Amino acid sequence: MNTPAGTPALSTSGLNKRFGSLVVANEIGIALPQGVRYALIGPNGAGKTTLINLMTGMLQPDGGHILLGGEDITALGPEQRVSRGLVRTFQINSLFPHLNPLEAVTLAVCEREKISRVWWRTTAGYRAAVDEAYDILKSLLLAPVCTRETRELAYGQQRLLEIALALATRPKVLLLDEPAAGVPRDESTELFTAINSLSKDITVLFIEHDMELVFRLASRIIVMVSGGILLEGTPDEISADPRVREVYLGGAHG
Amino acid sequence: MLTSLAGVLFDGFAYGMLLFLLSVGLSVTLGMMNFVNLAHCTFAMIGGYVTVTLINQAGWPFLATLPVSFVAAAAISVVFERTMFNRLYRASDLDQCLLTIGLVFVSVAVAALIYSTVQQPVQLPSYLRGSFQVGGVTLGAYRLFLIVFALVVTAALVIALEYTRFGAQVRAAVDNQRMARGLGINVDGAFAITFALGSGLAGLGGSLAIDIVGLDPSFALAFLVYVLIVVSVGGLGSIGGTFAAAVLLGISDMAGKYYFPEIGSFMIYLVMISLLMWRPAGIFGRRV
Amino acid sequence: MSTASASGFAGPQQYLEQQARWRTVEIVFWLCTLLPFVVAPNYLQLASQIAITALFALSLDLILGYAGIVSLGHAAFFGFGAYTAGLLSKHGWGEPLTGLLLSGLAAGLLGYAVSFIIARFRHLALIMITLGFGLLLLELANSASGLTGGADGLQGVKMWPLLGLFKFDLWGVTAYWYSLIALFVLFLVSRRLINSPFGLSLRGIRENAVRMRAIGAESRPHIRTIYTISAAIAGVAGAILTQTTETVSLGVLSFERSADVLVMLILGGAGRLYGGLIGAIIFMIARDWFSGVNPQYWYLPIGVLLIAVVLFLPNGILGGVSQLVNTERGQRWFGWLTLPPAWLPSWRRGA
Amino acid sequence: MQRAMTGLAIATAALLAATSAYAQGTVKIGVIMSYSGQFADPGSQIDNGIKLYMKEHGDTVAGKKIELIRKDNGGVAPDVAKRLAQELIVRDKVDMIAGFDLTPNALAAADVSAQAKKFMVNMNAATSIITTKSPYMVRTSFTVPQVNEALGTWAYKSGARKAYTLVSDFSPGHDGEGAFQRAFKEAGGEIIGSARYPVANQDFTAFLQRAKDLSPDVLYIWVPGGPQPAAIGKAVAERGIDLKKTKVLGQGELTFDEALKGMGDAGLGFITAFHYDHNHQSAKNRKFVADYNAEFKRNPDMFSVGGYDGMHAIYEALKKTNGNTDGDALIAAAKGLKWESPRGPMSLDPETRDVVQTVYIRRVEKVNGQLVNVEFDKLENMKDPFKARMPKQ
Repeated sequence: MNTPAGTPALSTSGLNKRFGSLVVANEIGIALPQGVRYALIGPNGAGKTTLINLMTGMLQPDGGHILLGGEDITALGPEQRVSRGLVRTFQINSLFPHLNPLEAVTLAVCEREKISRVWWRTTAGYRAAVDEAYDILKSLLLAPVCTRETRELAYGQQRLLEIALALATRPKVLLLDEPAAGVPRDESTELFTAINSLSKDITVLFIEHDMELVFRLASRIIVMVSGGILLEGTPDEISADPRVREVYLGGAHG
Repeated sequence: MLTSLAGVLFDGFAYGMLLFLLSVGLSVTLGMMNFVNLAHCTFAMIGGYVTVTLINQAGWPFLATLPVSFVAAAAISVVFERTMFNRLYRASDLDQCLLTIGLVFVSVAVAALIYSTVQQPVQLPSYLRGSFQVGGVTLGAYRLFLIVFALVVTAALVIALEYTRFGAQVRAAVDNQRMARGLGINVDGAFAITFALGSGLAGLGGSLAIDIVGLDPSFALAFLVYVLIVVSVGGLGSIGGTFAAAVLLGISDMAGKYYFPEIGSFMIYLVMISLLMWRPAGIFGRRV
Repeated sequence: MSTASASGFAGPQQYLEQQARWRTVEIVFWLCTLLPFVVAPNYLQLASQIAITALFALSLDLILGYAGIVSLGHAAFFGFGAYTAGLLSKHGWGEPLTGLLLSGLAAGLLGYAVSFIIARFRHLALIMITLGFGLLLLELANSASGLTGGADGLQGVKMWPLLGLFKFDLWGVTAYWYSLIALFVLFLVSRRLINSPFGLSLRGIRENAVRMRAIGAESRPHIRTIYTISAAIAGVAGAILTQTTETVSLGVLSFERSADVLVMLILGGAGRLYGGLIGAIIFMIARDWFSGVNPQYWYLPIGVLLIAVVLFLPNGILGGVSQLVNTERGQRWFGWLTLPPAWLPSWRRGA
Repeated sequence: MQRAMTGLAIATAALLAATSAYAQGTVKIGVIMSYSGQFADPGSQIDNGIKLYMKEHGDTVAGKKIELIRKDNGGVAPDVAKRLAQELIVRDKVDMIAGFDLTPNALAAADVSAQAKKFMVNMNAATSIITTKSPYMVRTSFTVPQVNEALGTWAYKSGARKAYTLVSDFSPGHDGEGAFQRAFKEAGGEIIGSARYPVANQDFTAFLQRAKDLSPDVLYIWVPGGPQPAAIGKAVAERGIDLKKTKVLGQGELTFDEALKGMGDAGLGFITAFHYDHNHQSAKNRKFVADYNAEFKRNPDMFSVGGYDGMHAIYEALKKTNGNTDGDALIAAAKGLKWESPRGPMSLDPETRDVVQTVYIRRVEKVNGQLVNVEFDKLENMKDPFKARMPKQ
């Protein structure tokens, strides 16, 4: 679908979620324009992952709305949101241990193409789907290992596979939950170049603690503190802002 | 009418108590280590044969044999646990099924070798036989004994698990094994003891069951289904749940046979299926 | 498998095709299924019942090995097919092939109905619900003795000759051909199924149901489909048993039958397509042999066999074997078995 | 096509007859029973009966050596029974098949016997119709109607008017129920209630309470051997059913030895109809019981005597044909055989090939400290009434 110009790719309004007395999402309203690279930062427990869970439907909000390309998706289930183009990756690898990357990504493509109910033709018969899967793997430098069982892959490669699976669903908006979590520095740069080279009509929101990476990649940054949005702006504005310094940059994650 | 209802409730409760003794051990060990022990009823059978042997060969009184059958079942079970089962805690549950079923087959054959395939009779002391009237309700003496006995055991069990250090460790291990290990609890040790305890109780159940359902080598298989039903309905690792489930199934089974004999045989399965569809994790189950 | 990339990666297409290609060992296996005609013409009855059980195990493998649905009540569909075939013949329609199709269809419909419940559950609840369902059906069949003949079994099952030519004879020649061909055909179907996008999704569900949702996949429709297919195949197996033995009794619905086939599948190795077949062959031959040696205590050696397999060959016989083959030495000795034979005409390799 | 099929059957049969003729010097008997599983005990008892007979009468008849090939049927599995019968005949070239603890298995094997024209001895399975399935079959056990119609008639004669029936909910139980009710009603009695309990039922109090509430003159119970009889006996006592007001009647299984051991004095006064009990008073039987105990350390029961007399029928038939094992010859020889069995006089009906024998009415009493079935009435030369009613073709 082509959304009217100006309509944000993804936006939330008055999003609330509380576990008992603990407020994990407090009146969150954000709007992500088409194709922008957003970083979502904030100290641990600020509610970053919760926000992603709310937006992708893994959690139901107590109040508020989520709009994807102008359409209200608050009531939809996760898989429906995915098929509409709102896709996420997981902070902790959630993959298919005994499938190899080629199979896994092909699976995702087939599900997207609604051919996953076909049981009378071989997968290999769907040239387009397989090629697309392979191209995605190539773009993420996974081609060489695409026939290894996932559980045998290096950790960094598994993180890349997380993204590959997400890409296979043709996302409009991609939410990356600490894509580099636990990845050694040298591998993580490689990982972020991959993210950076993603097609420009995909809107990306990623959670990341490594400030260097954040400032290099993000065109805009959202700062969360204790379940609420502290502020939102360009990297320069953020780094200039004293409040951020105090609550965050000065804090644990220098 | 009311008296008959009371009678049905009483008998059903007694039957439930039997199911409880047979099942509770499996429920706890399943909840604790996720170990699928289909050989649980083998330990019940061992208990049964111990009792029969002591009574008919050595001429012991019935009651005196109970502790022995408990200890025997517990001891034998822990041998298996240490030598075989503990190698499979991290294996797939399918492998666990296969191993324990294999064990059942072996035990059935061994029982047939030693005791032949004949039904083992057990002659109860006179004070446990017959029945007496209470307000028009006929109460079987043995059933009354069964109920009291089982209630005492349950109470002891609950106290042991709620108020002792060991019990705390077990509960921790059932709730969250990884965290328990993290807290430095010797989960495997605790499990071994729990396992022995559970099997011992099954052994007791086996001894007590003879008078009501008889005993022959096919016992280890015949009762497996009922035990599984109770465990699943009760919810893994929940003693209260197992208790409730056993009572519920015992009574509904009995009531079904009394009030609708034509569907008496379906009752227990219908109850199980509807309960599980209502609460897939069991009545008091934690995890879904 | 890592070996594939090692042995030159020709491209994703080619790789997936190669995965789906016939291995030498498979062809050897199927050729061996013809041996009984030559080397053991007196064992064809047994061979035929092994083939039937293998088919039953295959149907269970489709849901257990590929979609991760453990069922302790699969005999329900086996038995439903068996009784359908029996009743058809009893009421005047003894034609085997159409009877087979109708029975498979009937079991499939039952499976489809049940699948709506099944798809909602997992773990122990799922196992117990399948078990309860199976036992319910058994009790129903027993109490509906007017229809099923109850514990005496269904009387008056008489099959017409196969294709009007081959009578089901005492030696079981027809019986074995019949069961074997049915097994092979349905095996081809299953083999194609697991190499299809659908099969891929099933494995995805088995591996990580949560992740499936995150890539926009709904599991339940898939589960319903495979459960229906599996039920239909089980029904066909049951029907063949009825037709080749011209008897049906409550035994076909019993818990033991459900348990046995599960044991055989695990023994052979679930999720391997050949697991059920190997398991059925080994288990039933062992049982026939042991019980021939000693009709009373054969449970003992069988039990020992199961225990030994678990302790020494994790994930079933095929699981253990494939681990052996994947070692250095294993590759040197058996590697050729796991590669497609060169002499297969290229057009066939696509399969 | 039907004709074509029968033609083929005859051809195969002829061929088989030829092959078996080669087995000179020995007579091979295929024995098919449940040696394992839930029905293992009846199987082993029948087997003991067979063993004892062969021990007493040697293993050669009419100059031929008797060789047994035992196969495990493993419970209710007609498909297996049929396969085993076929394999025994085709592969092991047996001359006849015997055993058969369970009706479905016997019925399945009967087809094979008919098709291959092989002599078949049904040593236990008790449903009436079985013997009609193969013209080469004889039965040496009993039939359910035979025993239970006798009981029904006797019950009315003994003064009972209102009866309640409780039977196991599977075909033999239904047959027993039908037979007893039929005879009892024909005599003039009334059935005031009936229930069928689940086959795998373990606890009977509920059912008995139900029966007790209606206070009938007789409570008829049909229960298969196994754990249930003892359970019922105990439940009767627990429910406080007064045997003076309500007679408890049943087929012999209700008061089997192990059942009596299990229920103890609760069983005192139970009345059962049956064709055999180890307490049957006759010289022949006393010897039989003594030898049996010497051999197997336990009392014989109806299964044992079924196997024992089954072997007798085989031996006698072989003597008459002096070793010819052809199906037609053997069945011809077997028809009308008469002999004195441990159970008393018995014979094989020349028309139906079914067992004709005395049915005893017994009461459980304490004889020097032992609970035993004491015979106090009997109905002689009972044929299977079911077949008597069947239209003769």
